[in-house]
Amino acid sequence: MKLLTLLVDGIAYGMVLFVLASGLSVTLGLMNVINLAHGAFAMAGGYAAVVLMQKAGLPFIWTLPAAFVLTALAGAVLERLLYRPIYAKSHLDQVMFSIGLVFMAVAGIDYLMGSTQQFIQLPGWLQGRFDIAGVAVGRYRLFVIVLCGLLAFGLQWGFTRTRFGSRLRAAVDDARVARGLGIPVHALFAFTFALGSGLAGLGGVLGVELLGLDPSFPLKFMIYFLVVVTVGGTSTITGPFLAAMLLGIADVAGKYFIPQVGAFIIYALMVVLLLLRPDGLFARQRT
Amino acid sequence: MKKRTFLGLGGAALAAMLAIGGAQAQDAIKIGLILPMTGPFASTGKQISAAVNLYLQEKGATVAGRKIEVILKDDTGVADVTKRLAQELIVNDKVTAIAGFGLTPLALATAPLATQGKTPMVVMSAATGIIPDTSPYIVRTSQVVAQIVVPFAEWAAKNNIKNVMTLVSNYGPGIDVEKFFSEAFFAAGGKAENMRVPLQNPDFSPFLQRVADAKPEALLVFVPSGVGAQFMKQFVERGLDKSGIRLIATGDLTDDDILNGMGDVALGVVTAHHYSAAHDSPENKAFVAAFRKANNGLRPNFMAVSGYDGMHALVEGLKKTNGQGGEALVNAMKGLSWTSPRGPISIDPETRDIVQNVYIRKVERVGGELYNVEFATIPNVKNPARGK
Amino acid sequence: MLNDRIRARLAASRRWHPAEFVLWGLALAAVFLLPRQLLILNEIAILALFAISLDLILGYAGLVSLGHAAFLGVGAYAAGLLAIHVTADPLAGLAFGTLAAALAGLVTCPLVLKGNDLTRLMVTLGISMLLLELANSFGSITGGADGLQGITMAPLLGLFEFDLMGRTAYLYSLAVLFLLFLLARRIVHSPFGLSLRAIRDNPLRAAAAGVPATRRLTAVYTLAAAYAGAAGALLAQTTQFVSLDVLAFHRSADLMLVLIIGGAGYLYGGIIGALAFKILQDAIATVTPQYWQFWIGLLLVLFVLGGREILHGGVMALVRRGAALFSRRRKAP
Amino acid sequence: MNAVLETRGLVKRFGGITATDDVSFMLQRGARHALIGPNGAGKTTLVNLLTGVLAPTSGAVMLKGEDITRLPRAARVRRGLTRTFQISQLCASMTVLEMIAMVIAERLGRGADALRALDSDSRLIEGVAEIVTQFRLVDILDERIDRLAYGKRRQIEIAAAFATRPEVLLLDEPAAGVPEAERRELLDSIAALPADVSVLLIEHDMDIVFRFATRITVLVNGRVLAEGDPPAIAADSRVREAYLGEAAHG
Repeated sequence: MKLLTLLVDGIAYGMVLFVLASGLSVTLGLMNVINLAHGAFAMAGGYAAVVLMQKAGLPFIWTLPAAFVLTALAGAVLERLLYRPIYAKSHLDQVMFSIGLVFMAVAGIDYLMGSTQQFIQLPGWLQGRFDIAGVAVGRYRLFVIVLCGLLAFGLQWGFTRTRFGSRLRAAVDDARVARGLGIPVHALFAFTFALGSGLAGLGGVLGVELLGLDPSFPLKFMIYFLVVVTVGGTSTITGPFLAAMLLGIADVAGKYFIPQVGAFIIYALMVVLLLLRPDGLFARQRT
Repeated sequence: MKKRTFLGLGGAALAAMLAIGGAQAQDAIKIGLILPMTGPFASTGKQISAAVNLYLQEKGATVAGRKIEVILKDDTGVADVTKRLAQELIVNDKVTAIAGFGLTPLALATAPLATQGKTPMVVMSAATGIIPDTSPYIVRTSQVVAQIVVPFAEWAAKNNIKNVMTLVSNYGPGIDVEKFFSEAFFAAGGKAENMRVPLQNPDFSPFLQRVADAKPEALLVFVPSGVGAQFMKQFVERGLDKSGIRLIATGDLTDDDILNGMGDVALGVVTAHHYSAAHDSPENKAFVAAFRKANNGLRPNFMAVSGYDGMHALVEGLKKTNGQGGEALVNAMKGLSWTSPRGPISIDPETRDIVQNVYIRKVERVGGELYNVEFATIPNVKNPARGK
Repeated sequence: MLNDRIRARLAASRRWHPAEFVLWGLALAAVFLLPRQLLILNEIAILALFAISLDLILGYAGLVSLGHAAFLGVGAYAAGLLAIHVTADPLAGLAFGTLAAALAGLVTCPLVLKGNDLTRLMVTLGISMLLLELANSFGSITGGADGLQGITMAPLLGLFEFDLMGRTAYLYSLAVLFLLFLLARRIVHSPFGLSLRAIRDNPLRAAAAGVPATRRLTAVYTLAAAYAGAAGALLAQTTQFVSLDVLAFHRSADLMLVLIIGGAGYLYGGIIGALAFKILQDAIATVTPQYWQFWIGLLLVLFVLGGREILHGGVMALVRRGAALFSRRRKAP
Repeated sequence: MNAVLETRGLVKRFGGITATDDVSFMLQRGARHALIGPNGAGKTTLVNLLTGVLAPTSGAVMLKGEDITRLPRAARVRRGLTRTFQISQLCASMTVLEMIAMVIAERLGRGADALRALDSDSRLIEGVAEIVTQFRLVDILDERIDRLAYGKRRQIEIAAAFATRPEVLLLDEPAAGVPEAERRELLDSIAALPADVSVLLIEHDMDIVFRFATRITVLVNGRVLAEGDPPAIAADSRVREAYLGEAAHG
């Protein structure tokens, strides 16, 4: 029973990682753009929720769509103004550019909101935990699992079953051919980027309770996003999803059973997985 | 070689020449303040620098007719940068003293410099026991880990806690907490089981599950102040607050800086520390009010009071030496005693470490805000780790 | 005749440009011109050496790394531990740190060579993070989070004390930087260096020309690790302290920035990048210790969005004018 | 028989697809041998198996009687087996001179020499001079390769392959995409290859095949369909059906 509780913990942790990283995975796969500033969108989402709750008195549950929409809009605007010119630049330039954005975001938030930890108050029905057949499950964790699970399912469905998804996949495979087929690749990119940013923002809100929120968030968690994306492979939904689950569960279980090596687990696991599957655990076979 | 090779050889060198260099006013007494102003420990830097400014504003910034000028530097939390900044302050800016030092390695890296440059060094945050021993020029106004946890262990033993599990972040201060608490608790007849968590650790659930398995009478926690909130929420989330396990901690967990944001989960947590913003004294009330006014409502925490007292020690010392630095200033600071916002404190003339009261507090709601309310005092605690 | 032309062409690529003399001349002259800034110059020299190390693998062999601090750290700890336990002689420590890092490079290389760029970034990052945790766990040897204390260095060559002004430190670091730069310059203009560029440009072609890529990449990775180790040893010796952050992620990330700012693949990128990055950071942080990151970030963004072209254009014109002056003067008498 | 390159029962499967199906053929010393087949016949896979880009599922590759099936690519090159690529594989950032020098240095076994300056090696310089003269590259020595016209790049592709002094040269569609005007020069340099070099030409263009080859192997669906001299192949009805027929349509 204890193990099931742990499993729930691990899955919830993994789910948040997935929502945070999924946008990065898609933009990387689709546009071949390395956007290390992805975490800044997550942070923006988190801070948006904090401000909305504290200053505008919005209930927690409404901050989720609000943060999603706000960061998606921010993503769309920034894509148009800043990111589009760098698509054609080298990866190293993209690294430099997006790190620059991270620095600006970190210092900017510090200036506006101060450098202390931020908090949100969960509504009563999300606090504490309840028993399901003898397994103690945190209410908030269950909420996160259900919400993120639905999101993952929806994304997967959208990616594989809709017209938008098939166009997206076509563009991922070969942007030039897709353009030739009359697919509006630019608009597709912009929409995907906004969606990815929105997801990051949503993940940022969900993560405040589990991961904390302060101005160094984008730098602190950049590594985790990259781990999920690399291990999961880019340009699919299921890859990062399973990778995030695996890492979340392994991290929690490892720390529980052998706490002495707690900090090693995630990195050791990543290195081993990448040596076994250099293109990511669930990458589609390339020929 | 290709043409782009030369895109800057001369240019960059020239820029180097121009960019470096500067001038300074002559007569001021300069004090270098080196703090982490960016990065994960930025809030430490903010609290201390704000308190230093407040002190100078309140108590006047002149000694012996000379203005006191504080030069603030961002150490970015990196040891070699800290050391370089200190060295530049000593060699170039000819500062009378250096102060700050947010983290133990930063203080330890700089200590040999203080000796070499005969420059007094006031440690305003780092809390590992050995720091003042590494240079005769170091004076500490923050706290020592053992100073807090040894009396705390004795208090716990006296208050019917017989077995404790410790949960500490796996780095210098955390390991100190584990060691000194366990030893003192054992000496007082208790039994402690130890567990360490990684410093970069967003999710405490597996560790808390182990705590739930072990069912100790109390759980002693030390995590760096920002992370405390996460810990506390997850502690309550798992229902551990209702499981009969008492949560006790050093004051870092319920840091005044963030305590109010934690919400009701923090209520009732018992901690030991040297400062609470709720400390009941006229000095503290004035300090808290002035600090909040100057900093947009921010509540001062134990870092702030260390910075405030650090400045006090320096200014009082300088008054005695008539603005002289060096060994004279260190000697002048030795044995100083005064009533700080945290209560009566003094600088131990022998160890140059702070002697202060340790308070046992409980989180309560006071006037709509959460505070650490002191309910027991262990007076005049020296660093008990000396000579061990 | 054709042979002579080919020889001349091949020689031209490694001929010294006047601007290079100016740069190194100024670096040396700084000891007298900027006596108050020797400490930061020492830090810049060390960072430049570290960046040259990354340039060797990234700029010449096309191997990306987000964990290069691993070797800086190994070099620093090796040099520090040698100073504490065996000998305080700086050169011995430098050699030991360099060798230790080279060994670490050789051992970890097979892990790094597998996979694509993204995998490589993360594997190198993973290795450096594991080393960091290892150093933290073995606190009894490394000093853990408190750092490695008690390093005192004997005078350099038995003659020059490390002084508070940083004069000896800077000259020492500058000398090591210069010598290792000369070696790197020689290596990149050798057949070996050419074969690395072939691997970077086009692995298929390199293989079709008979270049044993794995062996060459292993060699250059080990060499780069050695360079990083030397930088680490210098850092440990000139600051007489080693803390866990020598292995931290931000070192590797900053290093990447430094090299991208200066430009990869011509060795001077690391030096220029280190100068620009450190000086800007120091200058801005003096004005605003809290928010300097914002302005650095803004500069990076503008740099990518077109600032580079403008900057390069201006500097190139300056250098050209300088070179023209120089050669005119040479021809004049 | 004097086979310099030989495959024995070579099979390569990708998942469920068999790209190369039990291919056994021989390349004679000094031969001008063409390998033809329709798109998807498995020509590229076969070249990749011969040169070591891919490892076969089963079967063996023999070079001068030595089993090289498991040797890495570079080792095969050092043993005298070199290829060109269908799409030029050049070192874009190098000058023509640098790229040829790189190949020659490797041939001379100097590739691992990290301390010698390129210009101090007279054997290297002679080697470069020989190649650039033979392939008429003298005028463009200092041009960066990525700035050259397409036809020139094809020529460098062949020059670079030839600079390894191969005993066996695999030319993978050397004339693909080369405009008519530049084709002549390219074909001349192929025709000028020394007689002791054995050449396997993988080609689509029938003109070139019949002008150049003395022996032709036809690959269809991963299997050898027919082998013989050009007239025999031209007359083979199965070949017509499988290959020439298709070529006529497309």
